[in-house]
Amino acid sequence: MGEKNIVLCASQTDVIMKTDNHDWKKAYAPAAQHELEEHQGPVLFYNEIVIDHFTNPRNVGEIPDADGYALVGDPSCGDQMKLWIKVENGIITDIKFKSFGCPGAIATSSMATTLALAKPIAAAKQLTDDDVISALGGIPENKRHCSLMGIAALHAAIRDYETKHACFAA
Amino acid sequence: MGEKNIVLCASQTDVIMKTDNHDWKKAYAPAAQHELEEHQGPVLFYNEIVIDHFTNPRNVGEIPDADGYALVGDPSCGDQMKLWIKVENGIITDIKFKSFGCPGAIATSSMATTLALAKPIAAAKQLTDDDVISALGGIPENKRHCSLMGIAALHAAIRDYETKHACFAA
Amino acid sequence: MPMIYLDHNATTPLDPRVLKTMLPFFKKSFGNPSSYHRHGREAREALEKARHTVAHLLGAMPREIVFTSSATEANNLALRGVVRALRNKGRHIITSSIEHHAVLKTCRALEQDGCQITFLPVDGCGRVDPNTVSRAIRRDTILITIMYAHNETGVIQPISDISRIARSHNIIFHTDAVQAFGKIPIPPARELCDLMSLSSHKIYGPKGAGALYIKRGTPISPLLTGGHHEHGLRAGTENVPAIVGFAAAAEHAVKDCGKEAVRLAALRNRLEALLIDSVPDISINGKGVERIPNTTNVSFLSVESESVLLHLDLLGICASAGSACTTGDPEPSHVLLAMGCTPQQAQGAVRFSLGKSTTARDIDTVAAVLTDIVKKLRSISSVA
Amino acid sequence: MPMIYLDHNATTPLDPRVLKTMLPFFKKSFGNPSSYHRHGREAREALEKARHTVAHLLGAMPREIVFTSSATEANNLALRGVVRALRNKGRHIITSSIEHHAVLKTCRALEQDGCQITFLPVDGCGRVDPNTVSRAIRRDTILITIMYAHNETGVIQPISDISRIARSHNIIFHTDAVQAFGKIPIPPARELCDLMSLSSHKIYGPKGAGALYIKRGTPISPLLTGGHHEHGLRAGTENVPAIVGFAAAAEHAVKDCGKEAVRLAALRNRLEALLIDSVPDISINGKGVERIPNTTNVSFLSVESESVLLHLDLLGICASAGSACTTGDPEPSHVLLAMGCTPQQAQGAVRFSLGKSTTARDIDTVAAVLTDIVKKLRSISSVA
Ligand SMILES: Cc1ncc(COP(=O)(O)O)c(C=O)c1O
Ligand SMILES: Cc1ncc(COP(=O)(O)O)c(C=O)c1O
Ligand code: FES
Ligand code: FES
Repeated sequence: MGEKNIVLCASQTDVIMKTDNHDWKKAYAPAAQHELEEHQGPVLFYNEIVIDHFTNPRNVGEIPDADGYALVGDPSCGDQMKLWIKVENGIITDIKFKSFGCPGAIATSSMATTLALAKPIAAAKQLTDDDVISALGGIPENKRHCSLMGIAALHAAIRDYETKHACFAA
Repeated sequence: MGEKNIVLCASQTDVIMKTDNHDWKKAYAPAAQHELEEHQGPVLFYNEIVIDHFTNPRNVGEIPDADGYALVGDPSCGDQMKLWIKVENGIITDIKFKSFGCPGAIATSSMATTLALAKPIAAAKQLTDDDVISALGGIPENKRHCSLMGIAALHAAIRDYETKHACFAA
Repeated sequence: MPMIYLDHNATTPLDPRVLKTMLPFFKKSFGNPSSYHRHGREAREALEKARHTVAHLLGAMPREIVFTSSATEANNLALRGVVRALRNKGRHIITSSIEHHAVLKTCRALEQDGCQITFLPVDGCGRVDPNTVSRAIRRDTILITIMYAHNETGVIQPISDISRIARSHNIIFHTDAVQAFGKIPIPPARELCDLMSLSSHKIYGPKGAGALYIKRGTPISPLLTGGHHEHGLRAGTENVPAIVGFAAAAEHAVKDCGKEAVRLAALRNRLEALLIDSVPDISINGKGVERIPNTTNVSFLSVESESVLLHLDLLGICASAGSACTTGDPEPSHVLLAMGCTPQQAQGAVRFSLGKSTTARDIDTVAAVLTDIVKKLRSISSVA
Repeated sequence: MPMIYLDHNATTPLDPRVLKTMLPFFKKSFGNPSSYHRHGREAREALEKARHTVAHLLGAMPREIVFTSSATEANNLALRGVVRALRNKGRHIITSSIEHHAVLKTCRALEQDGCQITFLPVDGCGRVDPNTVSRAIRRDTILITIMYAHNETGVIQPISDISRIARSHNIIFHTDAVQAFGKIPIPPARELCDLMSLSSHKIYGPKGAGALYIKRGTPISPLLTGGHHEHGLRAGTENVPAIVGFAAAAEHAVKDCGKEAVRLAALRNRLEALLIDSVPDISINGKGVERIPNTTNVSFLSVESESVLLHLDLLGICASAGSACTTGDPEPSHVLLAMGCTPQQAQGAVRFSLGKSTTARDIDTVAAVLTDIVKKLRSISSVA
């Protein structure tokens, strides 16, 4: 009757172990880990680097005579940030931001500005939110969207700089 | 705005007491008691008299030369009982029963036979299941139907006796 | 680090006295209330005693109390149960736009199943105007469901007026009284409504228990079918320890309610006064009207609530933004938006819900700390 | 009076080790898993750890586990959830005539809502013939639900065969594994089925927790709507202590399962042998086929089970007739009737379900006592 899987009175451990050895570990363990993280749910487990950048955000402020400026908002949450850059010889010599946003937004913006500072424009343009997140040592899954804001602002400020620069050149 | 009932920061006890004094006790307490009994649910709270009649049922047995006999069953549960009576000078001088039934059925049958024994036929015919239940000091609500069996058997046995008796007289 | 817990509307610590009443039902009296033996009887007796207690406190009959696993389940049973029982009578439901998600999302689901729902607006203080209820009533209205007191703002609805309107139209009236019961005096259930939801873990009882009051005769179908538990209205082996604990917690809550309400209202008002004093540009949502005494909802302009909360959390202070079960939603509270807050005001809203453990000192600490946090966040805010 | 508890299929005593794992979540870590602060995080961490544990034991991914308040709720979620999700695909369900009421009554309710249900018969041992499953499949069959092991008889269904049939037709397969999990080894969930129901209080865990395994990708709608709990499939503040206890109990059950199964099977067999020896005219329902090791269902001819139970109870012995949730039903067990028992045989059926506390001495006592009880009841029986 095909009941081979169900061995009455056999040790459960056998089955579980078999499971472990064969498919479970291979097929499920990595996924499971990922799933766990994804499903830590709405309560956020920020790591220490993130907390540090949130409580002591770097490069906060404004640059009155900035070379590039951007205001970006996240339509999903209504949060927004402003970012200013100063560029000398193609290098970002100063960068400042202000943020009306969640801890994820503040920390990622802080890290984004840190990464961009002293970088050539070309290099700064290559920065992605993944760079920011990995520099922070990770961020909760449902806060990934926040990290986009800092990067988007950086890129927008660079575009702003380039547009103005292009104008001057023209 | 008709919020008189909701007095912020007033004592809850007031409201509860008001409830007690006014309608609650009058309107609800007796019903509530009844409801509680009814809703002790499937688990049965038999009293000591019932337990006694269940563990030591009176008048168990058969009467081979009975004057009246009946076999009745409860269609809802499939339980059944048999009852025999011996009648002398219009008086039930002996009564015996056998029961394939639940504790309620056994105890009520035992009590029914106890009540009928030594009674004139006329008086025995007046016995009701309420008499049986009150003699037992009550029975769980969902066991009331069981008490019908003993009484039904008694009445049927009397009818049986009367039919035979009528035949003889004819 | 000292802990200050100001999130009692999300959940409360279990009263140690309540835990004590529960323990025997984990240990010696572990029986299934439906079992035919002494262990069953013990459990059954405890269950029915708990039902009696809750019924008495509500001004109801024991038979009118159905225990559920949570208020969410009670709300679902109320709404889905009435809709199913009356499906041949009508499909229109009236509710408000600020209900708890357990009602709101259930209404949305019922909409997909063919019901029509009127979501009533609220005024700037978060109250439903009873006249809008009257006007929304149709011939096929089968149910009005309006919460008693709001979990986010604490605002109390004109529930007696709405009740009267429902009754005069012979329409079933349900109220989610989770945040009202045990915090303020409430009229006897049978005078107020046909259905009322309660939750245990909001009143220092255990998680895993809730109740629905169902007035005798109210047409309702079960949500969970199976054994004959709970008068056939809620199948599943009863969670006896939790139900026993719920009843004990309810008794304590009602008994302590008067004194505690006065005490908490004073502390809450103190918190509000301190914040108004020391933090510029705040608004207190729902302040104009009657609220449950333990709750305040404060919008700090130009800052984002999650950032406030994380700063508080790092200092050992627990508060929340909106209801716990929308934590992680990036959108601002549907409740504050419905009250006419700007998205920015809504984004900066923090709920402080006080409770038994709250002291005046806690309040002073929190006010002081908040002053600094908000100053700091505003200094980096792009909209300040 | 010494107590002998042989009603473990109704509910089990809570393992003291399990209670210990629960207590912190009543006390210090009382938070709402959705709250944005340390208390919330603690609770959330415990919840997800419990999910991980249960998933691992089942051979599933954490995301595939939804915690419910009971197996009844899990069964309802499985059946009603699939029906709702697939309502545009079909309305035919295949089940057996011997399912637990949580499935059977839910099927009846769904029938009223327009579903068509095939209730498969069973053989004299209480097993579904897989061929009847094949034959019952229609183009609009959306779900097959067959329980794993029976609560009344202990009989194990040819579940792998049925699973294979369901899979080969691409039909969702649910199994109520309440009485199998932790008692016998079961194949990894993902290899066996799409949906599987579990209950905590049957494996020495607390009441108030159950689980539904939902294979990734299975179409299903929630039963309880509200907050975003349990991946949106089951709203309501999670009963953290109960869920933590459930996971701990599941771990113990699986770990001890091998040894305990051997021990209980020996005791159960001893009870049966003793009864066969000393009590004439009995039959053991389902004896011919594989059963879970702790359960025996004995029909004592010519006596009524409730009378046997009360005698046992008066002597401190706890057993049951059929499942706990049909206690009080006057009708004989639908399960035994479906197996071809006469009504009289069914009326005389008593279930003994053994467990951790059961000793050989208990078994000897019960057998001896039963011999007397049955003799006594037969002496007054009208059908003996
Ligand atoms: C007003 C209101 N209704 C319903 C609920 C849901 O209660 P429970 O967590 O018992 O499902 C809550 C709390 O979350 C609430 O505040
Ligand atoms: C096979 C089976 N399914 C479902 C249930 C219901 O379990 P719960 O009591 O957790 O609702 C039980 C126990 O009563 C059972 O034995
Ligand atoms: S939630 Fe808006 S940026 Fe993080
Ligand atoms: S249940 Fe049949 S007579 Fe009592």
